[in-house]
Amino acid sequence: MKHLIARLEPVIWALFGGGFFVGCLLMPAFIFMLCIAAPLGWLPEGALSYERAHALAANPIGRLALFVLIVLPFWNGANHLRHFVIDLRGIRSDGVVAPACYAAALVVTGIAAVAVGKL
Amino acid sequence: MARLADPRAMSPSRPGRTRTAPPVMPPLFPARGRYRSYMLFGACCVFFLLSSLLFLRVVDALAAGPEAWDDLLRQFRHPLYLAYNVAALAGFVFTARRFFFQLFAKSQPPRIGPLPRPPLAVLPPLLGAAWVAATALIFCILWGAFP
Amino acid sequence: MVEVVRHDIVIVGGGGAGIRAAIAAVEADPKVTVALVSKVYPMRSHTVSAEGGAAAVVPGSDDSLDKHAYDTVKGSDFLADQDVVDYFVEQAPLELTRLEHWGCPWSRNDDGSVATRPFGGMQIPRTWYAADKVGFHMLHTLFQHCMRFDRIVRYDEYFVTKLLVDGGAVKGVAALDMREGKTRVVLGRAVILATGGAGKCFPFTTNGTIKTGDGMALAYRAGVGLKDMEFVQYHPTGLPGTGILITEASRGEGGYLINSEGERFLVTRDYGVGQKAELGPRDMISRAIMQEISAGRGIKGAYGEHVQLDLRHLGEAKIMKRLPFVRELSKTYAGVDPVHQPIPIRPVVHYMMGGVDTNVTGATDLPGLYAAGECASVSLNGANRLGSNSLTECLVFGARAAIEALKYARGTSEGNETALRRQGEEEMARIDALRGRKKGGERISQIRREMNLAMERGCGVYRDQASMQQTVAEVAQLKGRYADLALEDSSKVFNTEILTALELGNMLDVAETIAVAALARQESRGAHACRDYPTRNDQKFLHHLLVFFTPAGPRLEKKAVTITRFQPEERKY
Amino acid sequence: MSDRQKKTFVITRFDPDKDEVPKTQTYEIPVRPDWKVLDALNFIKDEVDGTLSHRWSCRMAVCGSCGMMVNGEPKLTCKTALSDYGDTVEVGPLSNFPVIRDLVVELEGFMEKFKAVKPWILRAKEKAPEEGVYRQSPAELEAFKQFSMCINCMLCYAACPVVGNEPDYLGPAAIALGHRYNLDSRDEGDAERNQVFREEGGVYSCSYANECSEVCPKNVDPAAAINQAKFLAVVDWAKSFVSPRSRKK
Ligand SMILES: Cc1cc2nc3c(=O)[nH]c(=O)nc-3n(C[C@H](O)[C@H](O)[C@H](O)COP(=O)(O)OP(=O)(O)OC[C@H]3O[C@@H](n4cnc5c(N)ncnc54)[C@H](O)[C@@H]3O)c2cc1C
Ligand code: SF4
Ligand code: F3S
Ligand code: FES
Repeated sequence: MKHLIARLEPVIWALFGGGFFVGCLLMPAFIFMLCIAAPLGWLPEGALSYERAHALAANPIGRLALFVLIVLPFWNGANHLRHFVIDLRGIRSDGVVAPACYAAALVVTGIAAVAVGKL
Repeated sequence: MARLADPRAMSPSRPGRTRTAPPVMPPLFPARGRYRSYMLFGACCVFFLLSSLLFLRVVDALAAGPEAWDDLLRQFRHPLYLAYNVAALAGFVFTARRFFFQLFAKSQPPRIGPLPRPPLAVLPPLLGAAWVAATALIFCILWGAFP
Repeated sequence: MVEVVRHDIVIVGGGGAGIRAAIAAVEADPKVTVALVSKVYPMRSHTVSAEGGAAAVVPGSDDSLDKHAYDTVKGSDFLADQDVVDYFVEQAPLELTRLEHWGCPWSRNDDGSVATRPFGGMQIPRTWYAADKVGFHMLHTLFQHCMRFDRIVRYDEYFVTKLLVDGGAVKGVAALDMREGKTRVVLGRAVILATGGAGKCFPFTTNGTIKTGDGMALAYRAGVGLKDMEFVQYHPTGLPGTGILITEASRGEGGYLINSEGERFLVTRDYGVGQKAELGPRDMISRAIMQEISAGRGIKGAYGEHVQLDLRHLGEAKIMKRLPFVRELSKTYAGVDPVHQPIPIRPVVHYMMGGVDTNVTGATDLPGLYAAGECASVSLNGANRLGSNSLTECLVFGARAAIEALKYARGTSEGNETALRRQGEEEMARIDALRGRKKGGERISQIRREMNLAMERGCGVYRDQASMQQTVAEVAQLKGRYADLALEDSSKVFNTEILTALELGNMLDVAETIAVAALARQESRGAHACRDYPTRNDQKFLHHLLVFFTPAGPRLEKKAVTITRFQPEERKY
Repeated sequence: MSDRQKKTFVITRFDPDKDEVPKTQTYEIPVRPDWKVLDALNFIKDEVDGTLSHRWSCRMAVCGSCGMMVNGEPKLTCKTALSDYGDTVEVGPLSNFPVIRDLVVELEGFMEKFKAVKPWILRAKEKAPEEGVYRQSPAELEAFKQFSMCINCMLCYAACPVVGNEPDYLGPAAIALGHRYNLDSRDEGDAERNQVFREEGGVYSCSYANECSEVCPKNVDPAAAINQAKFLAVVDWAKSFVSPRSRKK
């Protein structure tokens, strides 16, 4: 397992880097609009009505954007968590933490693909 | 005394010829000085994980129909959700600052294949501009102004 | 029991000369193993601090080997052996090219060829450089390159204390392993000394603390002559106090020397450097500075009087491109930024022209013993070395010594191991007896300080017979006091006190040879400026002086200079 | 001596033959205003306590021997002015390293990592010296120059949290050096070195703490080197699918 992870390290790192990019560039705006402004009713009437939101999301660009917005930050978080744990506990725990992190990221990737497909 | 590092840190593969005192971690690690901001940066991974899952829920709700969607927005109004999202927003902005303005530019190789790298000094402002543009675009779309 | 290891060639010293020798040996023969023994990790060797550049004719330029040879001979005040000079200038371009192939980041012209800069005493810009960190880049390139050879076996932090001689030939060394505090025997059929200079005999020097003349003392004690020891190069531009070097390249790039009146005295007054002004040779410029100071045109500072090096007119861009290290050093160690302020400088001891007497092959008179680099005197530098010749010298003669040592080693026996081991054991006993020896005697630093002062007084930029005589007597007396030095540290592991004590012993030997030879040379030539005999005297002194060890004190001998093409003439620029 | 001021030095001492663990010893000595930390250590060694052991040589910030922790930060002691500190200065051996004695740390571990990145020019075919130098434009030189400035002082290793937590990690200076050769226009060994970079403890172990670059006294910016190397190792890895064993140029 250790060996496999070591071999995949370049891909993981690429996803991790991509996660930073997407996360930093897009997440703040989405979180603000969708998770703070919308529920508090700061947005104009109908801006995020189900119909409009669905239409936006279901269009191919929307689907792609959502997929990327879910998957890349998760890979980023998974890899970063692994290194954070190494920083706190040393490499001893890595044999468990690394597979767990990346397995979770794989699962999330799968679910996200299905979810985005169902839109 | 600072905490101990891994006992094998910086040791040769065959032990030295005399007994050594074990390596210790840098004294301020992890909680003080510049390490603190590094560790906070590390801890922000939680927001990446959770917010990613949150968006998965958003997609799920959109797929499930209008009731689910309204239900979700109602849940988001819960103080716990709001508190989390405000914290996450702060976390992402903090991460973005470090990533865009400290780390990103200098990690670009002088050339990738035939492509030379733009001057390092222009990258952070460029990233800043991209961030403003992307944020503005998303604001407009979700505000309903566009398309 | 001492532990014994065996290799084909033993190299003492991991600086430019030592590493080059090691690489040359393993490249020349696919089977030999080389022991590279060094008292510090090789990348710490003092070659690392050389700043200005390395000289070699650039193939295809309007320079020529003859011109380089002539400059070197003239710079040496005609005391260089001209067969040596010819070999040197011929090999120099190949050696620097080799280093380029090994990755040395030489500064470049726009067309991708290597750039050169002017240097003192050279007619033509032929000094190759890597900004102003040439020695650093050369040493690291050599060290990194040598890592690819598994047959170069390093013994890092081993302090060589004795040459082991059996049947009239050198067969290895005894070395103190710093880590364990044990003496070990490293055997080889030939030994190459590459231990660098001895600037630390003097109080103000550009040299690092490891430059204590160990190799010279080792050879001297083994009966080999030390040659041209009276010629000690003072570098005109060191920082007062620390002695940290401000490279000659700062003058090569156009810097001015100014006195307290802001006057460029090398231009306005006659110091024999003529048109060359700041690009005159080091001995002349050092004397000019001392004269300015005696004439009351020096500037008073915390560490005595000094003059100034002005780089302001070069502008920040050029300073940052060509002399970034000079700027860093000036800011950190003199508190001035050369972009805006002139740098305080004074002459400081820099380089030993003298050293272990070798011929052009690097061989000494003791079979099996070779020497190269600053610790050797192959007679390239004569009475005054031209800046940027010595880094190249390390390469050229490091490689040559290795090839010759290899040839010699093929035809000689391994020596009697029992006898060599016994010598190693005696050496171990001697060193163990030193450790922590409390005799109520004096501290190391006390004797070192007095030696430093004596050497500065008697063997400075200007010398006179009376003070030289006094220095000879003082050093002899200090050697007596050294015999009951007090040492506090009785531990074994990384006992640096014992190291300093051994180094001091070596320095005292070397200091004595310097003073004795200087006293005997009753003329002024190159770096040796004697007030009582202010002119060169070719009738009586156109020869080298060798100093030999005898239990009764140093013995002097003459050795002829090889003169082929260039007849001695007045040295004027 | 009138321009001298008293300062207290708290110095870590360790003699493996006597001490179970390192302890500290306090010295109060007169210092001059222009002294560096190293000058104070040398004064103690020369005049007060000959048993103190530390490494140094060039005293001009280029040999890399004198790295130590000064008030908890890795510093070149010959470059660190005493005037930057108050009345008490703590000096200890570099963190993240096993300690041999007092202020002297074990370097053999580093030497292994150093060698692992193959820090020499690798080429399919080497040129003879008689054929002259390789051409290299000033821009090509500039591409790697900064990463060739490392003096192996080990401050970056003492500062990096990953070095202390992940013993196999090659570490900042070694990777910067390998990367320096990868960027050199004369070198063709990047595929080989990237292999090493991708192994366990290679470039991907770095979590970009950036401490290495913060403490580096020579502005090598190893953090930049490592993270550039990560990128190029990905590119190289991807290329290896298109054409296995593809070599540069
Ligand atoms: C500040 C400065 C600037 C200079 N600038 C220039 C320049 O621009 N151009 C130029 O051409 N020259 C310059 N020089 C001169 C040149 O750098 C030296 O002459 C040259 O580097 C000497 O190299 P080396 O290999 O002989 O000795 P070093 O590099 O001094 O190496 C000596 C080696 O011997 C080892 N050693 C010593 N004693 C022992 C022992 N007892 N046991 C085991 N090992 C031992 C040491 O560990 C070290 O590895 C400069 C010198 C200085 C000091
Ligand atoms: S990268 Fe900087 S800090 Fe690290 S060893 Fe090199 S010079 Fe020292
Ligand atoms: S401090 Fe360490 S984690 Fe990476 S950026 Fe530097 S090597
Ligand atoms: S003594 Fe050489 S770097 Fe400090």
